Amino acid sequence: MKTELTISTEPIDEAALAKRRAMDDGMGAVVCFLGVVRESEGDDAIIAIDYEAHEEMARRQFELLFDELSQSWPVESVRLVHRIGIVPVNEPSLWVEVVAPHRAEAFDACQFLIDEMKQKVPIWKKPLPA
Amino acid sequence: MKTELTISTEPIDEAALAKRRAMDDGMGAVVCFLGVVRESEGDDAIIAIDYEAHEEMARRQFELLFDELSQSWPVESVRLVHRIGIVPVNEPSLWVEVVAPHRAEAFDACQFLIDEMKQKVPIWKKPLPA
Amino acid sequence: MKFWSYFRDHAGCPETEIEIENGATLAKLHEAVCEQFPKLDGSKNSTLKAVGLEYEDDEFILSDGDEVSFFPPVQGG
Amino acid sequence: MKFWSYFRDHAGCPETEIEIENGATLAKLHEAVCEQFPKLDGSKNSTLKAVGLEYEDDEFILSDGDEVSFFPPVQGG
Repeated sequence: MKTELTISTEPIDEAALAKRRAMDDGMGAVVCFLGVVRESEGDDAIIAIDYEAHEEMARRQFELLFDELSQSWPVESVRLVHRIGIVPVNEPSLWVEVVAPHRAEAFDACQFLIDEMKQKVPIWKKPLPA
Repeated sequence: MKTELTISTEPIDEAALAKRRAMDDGMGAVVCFLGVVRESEGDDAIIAIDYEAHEEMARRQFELLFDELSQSWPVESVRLVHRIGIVPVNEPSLWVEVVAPHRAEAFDACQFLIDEMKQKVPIWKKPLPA
Repeated sequence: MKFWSYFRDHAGCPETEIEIENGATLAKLHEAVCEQFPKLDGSKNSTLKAVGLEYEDDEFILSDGDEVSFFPPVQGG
Repeated sequence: MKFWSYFRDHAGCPETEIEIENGATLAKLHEAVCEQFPKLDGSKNSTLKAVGLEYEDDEFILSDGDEVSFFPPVQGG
């Protein structure tokens, strides 16, 4: 399975990511997820979220999750970008793409990855109040 | 709920579609699905699929599905593009995007829409052998 | 009557007009069509039927001028 | 020892060195840390613990020079 992981303070460039996709002729499904910063956290209005990562450990934990994913689903490629630092409301903090032969496995693998990330990858949010 | 439906012989331009997205500050999740033509249908190698649509009825059936979707999930917007005519292997025939406040509902609504489409929307495939 | 996908090949034409008694059901029309186009009889159980732009079931009562479509299972995506 | 997210604020520092007896477990270290940084005691049950880049549980036996991280539940995405 091909993997590509980016943890960076740069804004996520969806169009560039889409352009760089190279998939095998046997692949029939691409699922992308964008997690976008919302205008509120709980009851409080915010203007941004400041994301902090234990970056080296985050890379290691993502690697473990990619391994687990590749053992459960026939996925050709996973690409994941997590933006860190200050991410303003209405901008994406997370972009995940899974390419697989069929739809069901692409959806399942993508959701697995996000669920597990939210349990295991050491990244934290600090909401910046409006 | 905002909806946008395109049924066209033009290639699907993901980057342009991403660029035109305008989502409310309360929205936190975008799920996109791309269905891509694979190199085989059953055991046979193919070079393309020729998609035929009963276009007027397809529009009506998509409309009914969008209504159903909007009653089940708090989705802000659905955009769907189905390419028809000859779609070569490795090019997308379907692009679906669902924007919602949270991840779970975006994934569920997107999968619902594709599942239902495959039951109800009058579009047919003719594989073109290699 | 319109035929779609490979039903068009089985019927040998994309559309035709069919006369049927007043108040006939869609099921009745289906029988008449299969008699006129015997190649469609093999797909009888999997045939999807629409009147105008809506799916209708066998009990649907047809009216003069209804545009009916018959087609095989759909395969979008 | 490294502290992450609001644990850094509770500890008052991003990292520190802690001396503990040979063969002590991660649980033992956790107790020592909570004594030295009482503000971390309230989050004791939800504390995640890693040695190097891996999560380890309370029974993990520490070695000289291990880099240990304590942090609150993660919130990526």
